[in-house]
Amino acid sequence: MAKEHFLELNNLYKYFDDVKAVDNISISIEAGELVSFIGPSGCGKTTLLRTIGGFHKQDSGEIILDGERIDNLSPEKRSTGMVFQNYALFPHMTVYENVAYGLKQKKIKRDRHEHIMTALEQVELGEHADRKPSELSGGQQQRVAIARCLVLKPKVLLLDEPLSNLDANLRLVLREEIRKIKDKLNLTVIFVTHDQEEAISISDRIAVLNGGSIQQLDKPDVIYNYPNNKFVSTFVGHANFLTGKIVMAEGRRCFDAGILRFPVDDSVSDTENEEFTVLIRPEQIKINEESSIKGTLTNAVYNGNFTRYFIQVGEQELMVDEFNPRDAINYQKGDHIGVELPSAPHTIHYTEF
Amino acid sequence: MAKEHFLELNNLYKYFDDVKAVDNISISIEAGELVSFIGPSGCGKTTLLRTIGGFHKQDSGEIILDGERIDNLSPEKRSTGMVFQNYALFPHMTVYENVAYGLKQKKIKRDRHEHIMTALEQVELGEHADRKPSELSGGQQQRVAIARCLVLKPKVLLLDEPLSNLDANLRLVLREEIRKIKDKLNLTVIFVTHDQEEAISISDRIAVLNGGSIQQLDKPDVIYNYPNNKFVSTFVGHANFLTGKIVMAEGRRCFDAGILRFPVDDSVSDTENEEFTVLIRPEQIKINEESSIKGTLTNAVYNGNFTRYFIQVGEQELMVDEFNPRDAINYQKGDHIGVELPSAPHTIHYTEF
Amino acid sequence: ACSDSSSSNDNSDSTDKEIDVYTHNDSEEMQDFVADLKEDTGINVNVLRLSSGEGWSRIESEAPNFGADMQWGMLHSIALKAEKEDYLEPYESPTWEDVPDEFKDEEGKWYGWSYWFNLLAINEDIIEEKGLDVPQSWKDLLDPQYKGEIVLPDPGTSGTAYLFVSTIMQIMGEEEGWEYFEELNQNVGQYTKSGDAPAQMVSQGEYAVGITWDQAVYNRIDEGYPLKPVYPSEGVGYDLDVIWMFKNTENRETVEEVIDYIGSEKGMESSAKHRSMVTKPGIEGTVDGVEEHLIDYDAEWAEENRDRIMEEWRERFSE
Amino acid sequence: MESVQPSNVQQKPSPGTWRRFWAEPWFAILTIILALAILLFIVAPVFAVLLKSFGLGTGSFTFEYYTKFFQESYYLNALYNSVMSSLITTFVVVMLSVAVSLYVTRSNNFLAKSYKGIALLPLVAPPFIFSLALIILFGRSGVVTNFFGDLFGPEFSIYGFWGVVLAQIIGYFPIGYMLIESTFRNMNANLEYAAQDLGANQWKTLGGITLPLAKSGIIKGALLVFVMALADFSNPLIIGGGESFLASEAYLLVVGQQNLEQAAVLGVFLILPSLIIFIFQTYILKDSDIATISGDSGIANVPLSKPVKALVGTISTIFSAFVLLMFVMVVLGAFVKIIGINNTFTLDHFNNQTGWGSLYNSLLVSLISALLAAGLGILQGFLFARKVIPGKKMLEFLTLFGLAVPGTVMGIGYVLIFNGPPFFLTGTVLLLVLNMTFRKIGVGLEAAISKMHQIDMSMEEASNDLGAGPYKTFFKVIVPLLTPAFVAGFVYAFMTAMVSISSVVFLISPGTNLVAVYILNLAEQGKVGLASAMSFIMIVIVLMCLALLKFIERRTGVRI
Ligand SMILES: Nc1ncnc2c1ncn2[C@@H]1O[C@H](COP(=O)(O)OP(=O)(O)OP(=O)(O)O)[C@@H](O)[C@H]1O
Ligand SMILES: Nc1ncnc2c1ncn2[C@@H]1O[C@H](COP(=O)(O)OP(=O)(O)OP(=O)(O)O)[C@@H](O)[C@H]1O
Ligand SMILES: [Mg+2]
Ligand SMILES: [Mg+2]
Repeated sequence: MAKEHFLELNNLYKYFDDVKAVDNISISIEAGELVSFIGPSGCGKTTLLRTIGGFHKQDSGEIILDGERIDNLSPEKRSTGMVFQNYALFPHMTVYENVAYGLKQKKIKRDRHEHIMTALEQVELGEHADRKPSELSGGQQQRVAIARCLVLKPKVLLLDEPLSNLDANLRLVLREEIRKIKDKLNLTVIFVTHDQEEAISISDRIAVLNGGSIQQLDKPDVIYNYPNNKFVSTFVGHANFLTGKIVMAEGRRCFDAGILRFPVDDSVSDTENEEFTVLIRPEQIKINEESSIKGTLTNAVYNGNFTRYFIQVGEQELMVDEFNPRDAINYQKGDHIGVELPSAPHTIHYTEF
Repeated sequence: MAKEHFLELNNLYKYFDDVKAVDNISISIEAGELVSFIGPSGCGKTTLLRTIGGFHKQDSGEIILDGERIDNLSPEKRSTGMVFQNYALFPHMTVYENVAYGLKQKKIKRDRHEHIMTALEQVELGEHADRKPSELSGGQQQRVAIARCLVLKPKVLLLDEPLSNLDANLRLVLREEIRKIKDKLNLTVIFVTHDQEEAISISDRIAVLNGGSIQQLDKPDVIYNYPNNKFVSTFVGHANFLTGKIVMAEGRRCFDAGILRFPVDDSVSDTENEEFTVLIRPEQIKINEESSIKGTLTNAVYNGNFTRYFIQVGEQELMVDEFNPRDAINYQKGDHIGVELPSAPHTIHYTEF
Repeated sequence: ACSDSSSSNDNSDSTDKEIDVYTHNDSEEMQDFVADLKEDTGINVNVLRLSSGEGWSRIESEAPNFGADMQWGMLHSIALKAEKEDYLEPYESPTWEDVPDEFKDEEGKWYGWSYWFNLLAINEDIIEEKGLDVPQSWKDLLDPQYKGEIVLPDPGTSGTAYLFVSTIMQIMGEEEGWEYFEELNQNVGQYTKSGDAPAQMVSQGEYAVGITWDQAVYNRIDEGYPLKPVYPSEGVGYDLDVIWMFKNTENRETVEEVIDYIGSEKGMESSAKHRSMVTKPGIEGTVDGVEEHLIDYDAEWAEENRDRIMEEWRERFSE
Repeated sequence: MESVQPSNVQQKPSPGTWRRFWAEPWFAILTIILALAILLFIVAPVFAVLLKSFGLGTGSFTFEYYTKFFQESYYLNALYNSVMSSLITTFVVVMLSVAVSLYVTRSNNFLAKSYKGIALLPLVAPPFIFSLALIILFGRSGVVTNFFGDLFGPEFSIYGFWGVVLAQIIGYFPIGYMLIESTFRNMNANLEYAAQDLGANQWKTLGGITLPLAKSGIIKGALLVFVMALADFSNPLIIGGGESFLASEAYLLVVGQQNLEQAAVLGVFLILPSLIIFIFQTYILKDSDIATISGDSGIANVPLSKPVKALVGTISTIFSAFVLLMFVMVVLGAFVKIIGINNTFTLDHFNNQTGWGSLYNSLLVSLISALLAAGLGILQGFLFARKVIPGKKMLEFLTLFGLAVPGTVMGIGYVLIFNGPPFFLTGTVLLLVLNMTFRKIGVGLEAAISKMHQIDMSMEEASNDLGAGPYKTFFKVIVPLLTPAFVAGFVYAFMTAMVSISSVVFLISPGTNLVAVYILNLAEQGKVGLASAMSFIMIVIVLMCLALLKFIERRTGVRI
């Protein structure tokens, strides 16, 4: 691991009895970055976040923030700020008092009122300062929770599924809000979610976790397009898997999976005659009447903006997403339709499964 | 209202104090249909469903099921079966006993065991009959709840947000499951949800509710493509709204909204010089370098399978969704790009706002 | 177990016979009495122990529907009062014939089965430890050296205490008597509810001197407590302990049987195991030579003046 | 979410209320019977006391007894002693409860678990038994007193005000502790983590977040302790050393002098402080009652920091050791001839016919009344949580008020009402059962109401939907689901009934003596050995009952 990163987790382990909740995790995060942790339920997201925040003590490993080891400090001494899943606002205090709480603890007297009001303005809650949390909507509560952290100017903001209790529209709005605040204040943010869509749209980088360890840490498009392994590829996005091998046909290297055969370039595995799998995202396949590869439509699920077609091509069922042109020709179940596979670069391959 | 429908709600009203939870709702549902009620929180979905199930007494109006008025019967006397949002399985009974409960109440003794096992097989839970609900996963619990209803052979199955507690993958699976069971048994199903995507993909018809009344009741694609009003158009899918008027240009009728001007056919409002709004879904606009309409890219939100581009064209900001070809040219913020609007039939218009 | 000859009509069914009694007797001795009775007659007795003051209040409030069938152990003075109020049922018991008339009512409304008297309980260890003298008379108790070392029952609830109070009144006269109590009050460490408790406290070393009654001291000496009885030189008051049958009892026959039993040789011997003196001639109590210490106690005077004295007592000493 | 809605529906009685009330006639009839019973067995006795204090009932209206109360410094002193000792007891119990609860809920070691058990131990013993133990230990020639010589100074005496306070603290600690501990246990840990995250150390977190959030539990616990301490007359009698206390004076006035009027006045002054606190907690605090108690947060409670742990650990250890010491004294007292004087082993004290009889009575009465209290409370809780009932709020208030009425007042009230026509019940077991049942019915009610809030409405609706009518649903779905609440209510009612004295002492008779009263009687006579032995048996039996329940819990899987 390089030494000059803003936040570094080095070989972090955390066990609960025999559950490896965090299993040798090492990552480096830069200042101002928004990194999401995603993964299925129970994969250790919350545990990792709480370990960074100081609510769990790691079993081994170190956490370095801004050049300083923080893993032995108690939560109140780390410069991290946590926004809890259900916000954990103090129900017996007003919004103002909630935000003031941290300043009082840190004995920051000077300009206290200004600090608080600035934080509240930042989250556009200036006029609700006197309300109790119970008098606020879910979205407003979340913003109070953020303001309560922001006012202390934490070096790292830790968000544990902050949007999971909200309805779809509010989630979209708040996602944007979090990004904006982050950009405005150049905050370093760690964002835990189990929603891949949310992670993709909000993050600078995404860490996909499974079973306590990081499967892949990359930019969203890299995660989507170059998943490291099968787990990542199905957890993020939908996938068609084709298993076959490289053959030479008509003088070109082709990937051959029965009826489905298409030319590949050199980036695809060299080893001839060895089976491997390629991944094709549903939207990368096109329905094309002219294509020579024909299949039978087994199902079509209308989704508003797009339709997911299930097309049986030989042994293989392909998922194909197409945006719906309004009033377009509607294919019927049983129709024979042609599919156009993406050209070679649009495949990736694994040998591991 | 026609007389020969399977389930009819006629002029149904239900108030709570002064909240009109159900406000003059009339719909007819055919046997074997799956109709979703969608709408924002508090719009009356649950109330309507509960009124049908008999857990609320309507203030006026009538409910006719299979030719028989049922609105004065208590729940246990209606042939409806409700699957509750949290499933409401009896925690002190096994799966088997849960399913047997209704048969016992109805004093159905003959072949009781066979009925129960058939219902459990239908939802593929035959081997879990002896478990307690607490020993089942969310999805299995849901299936028990469905089996518990099915065994009584209800005429109408009422589902109140049955999937909202589950994680994304499980939702997809269970959605399919519900459709399958419905098709297999030719059930009439009313499905309440606040998730438009879910409604679109599962329903035969969708009723969009707001403020206690039905905004639109139609097939999913009709709802998506021909929303009746602005509420429906934004609640279901995302929308670009362009406001302008019809002008004659180059000898053709054109819709003119400043820089954005495109020819329309006769289906679009006749009244010249009167302002109105057209809706264009984001995926119906294409980025096309050759287009004469140019704009500036203000933001691009990567979503994995597609990217949402925000393009400023004159006064108007357009949302444009494009599937991501892998490793495609990535536009930069500030880039000038051309957009291609859909041709005339791909617009709709309102005069009401 | 019912081998005795006592006139019972249906021996085989003796478990059926059950009566409720009130008592002011000490719980332990009462238990023995009841056990002996059960062995000899098969009669079951439910006992509710109430200190004499409490008992009388209860009886008064319950009249005429008494909560018990008979009283087994009560102050003589209260028996006189109850007789006046007509709470008592007369019964001429054959076994009581040889008991002197002074110990029983002529109509058989009450029978005195033993007598008891005030006594000082002294804890010799404490006396020694604290360097006190052993008090020899009632007057000695006023000595400031006993400050906080005397424990005394409250006459409001305890018959023992009232016996003490009226004894002092009868020895000294009322006026001087009140002065005596005022002074004594200075030395009293604690007033207790029951007449037994001072003996207990003194034996446990809580206090050096307790004003109590005979058996409370002697029983504890038997049990091994470091107690010493002292008969104050002025003499001690004594009181008859009586039994009676309540009016309106539904178990008259059983109660009669019990009264007969208590007056019988066996019954008196059972009593004598716990009492210094019983009223049946020829049966010896636990202590000899008591008579010389007894004053000529006037139970009737005590009875007549009880309410008045108690009232004044409450006014003076209830803080 | 939906489960809370129904209670909103039924806020104000509208013309339809009665109609809906009668829609399920059996439930309606049950409700009416319950309401009448509450009026007769909770409200009427209290009113009887109030009327009696003005001389009404037998004589004419008079202020005489109030005048007397205010004239005699003696009574005023009793009022002062009672209120002061109760306040101090309550305060100390709350402090101790907080400390022990903190330690017990936030440590995972063996000590913490054992402290939890020890802390609850006093619940199974009659409260005054600690007076005896205190005297044995700290009396003028107590074990400890002798050992340390004049460490306490010559003036030291365990008798009197402070002795009473000390005995009450130990005796009533479990009541406060149970409530406060459960509040602490169910607290949302994230709130405390949030406070720490914002820079508060653990002291600050405790003061600023934890305690304020536990407020309602603490106040509820404090109220119960206060009422119990106020109604306590046994400790003043034994260790009060002649100091007067309201409850004991009222007791002596009733049993010693049959001066019911004066006793009623004392009763009124007993009930006033409880009433004030009760109303305060029901109405003033309800508004600010915050739904912070969410057991579903799934996060273990925040562990304690070193200094806090050291402090609460020390307090818990000292207190637990002290409680244990008390119990050791009781056990020793039961098995030696005369504790402290003749320490030879003996079993004589157990040979006590009357004692065993009264123990049997107590078991019988406690068992029946605990069953009734829990059963009726649960039934009432269900009806109140789910049904449209005119005047529901009032009925609920009155039922819970039963918990806040000092036992002494209830006892006097029962004497006044049931010692004559039309209900001549004095001296019957029935009266004892009724008294205990209705004094504890609030416990069942509270358990049921809180449980009902956890049971989603949809459970009953599902049952309806599947064809079961309201009564079937009640028996098939509600009753099984309420079983844990029933058992919890039953256990509490049973244990407190076994040791309760303050009200039944007025109601016992020769055939119906209860063991707690009997032991009190022994204690008054200074029969430490017998009293200890009976207490020991009683403790063993109550513990055995609890073990039996635990066993049943294991076997049936019903959580208790
Ligand atoms: N306090 C604890 N004691 C024991 N095991 C725990 C504890 N906290 C978490 N675990 C276990 O550690 C693993 C990781 O849990 P964690 O809460 O970090 O998962 P998560 O990724 O946040 O899941 P979710 O999406 O459901 O919140 C799980 O198997 C969980 O059961
Ligand atoms: N029992 C009730 N008493 C009073 N008002 C009620 C009651 N039930 C529902 N309402 C009100 O009626 C309206 C419709 O409620 P309903 O529960 O039907 O909404 P919904 O569409 O199901 O919302 P959600 O998506 O949040 O479940 C809301 O304004 C709600 O506040
Ligand atoms: Mg988590
Ligand atoms: Mg709803």
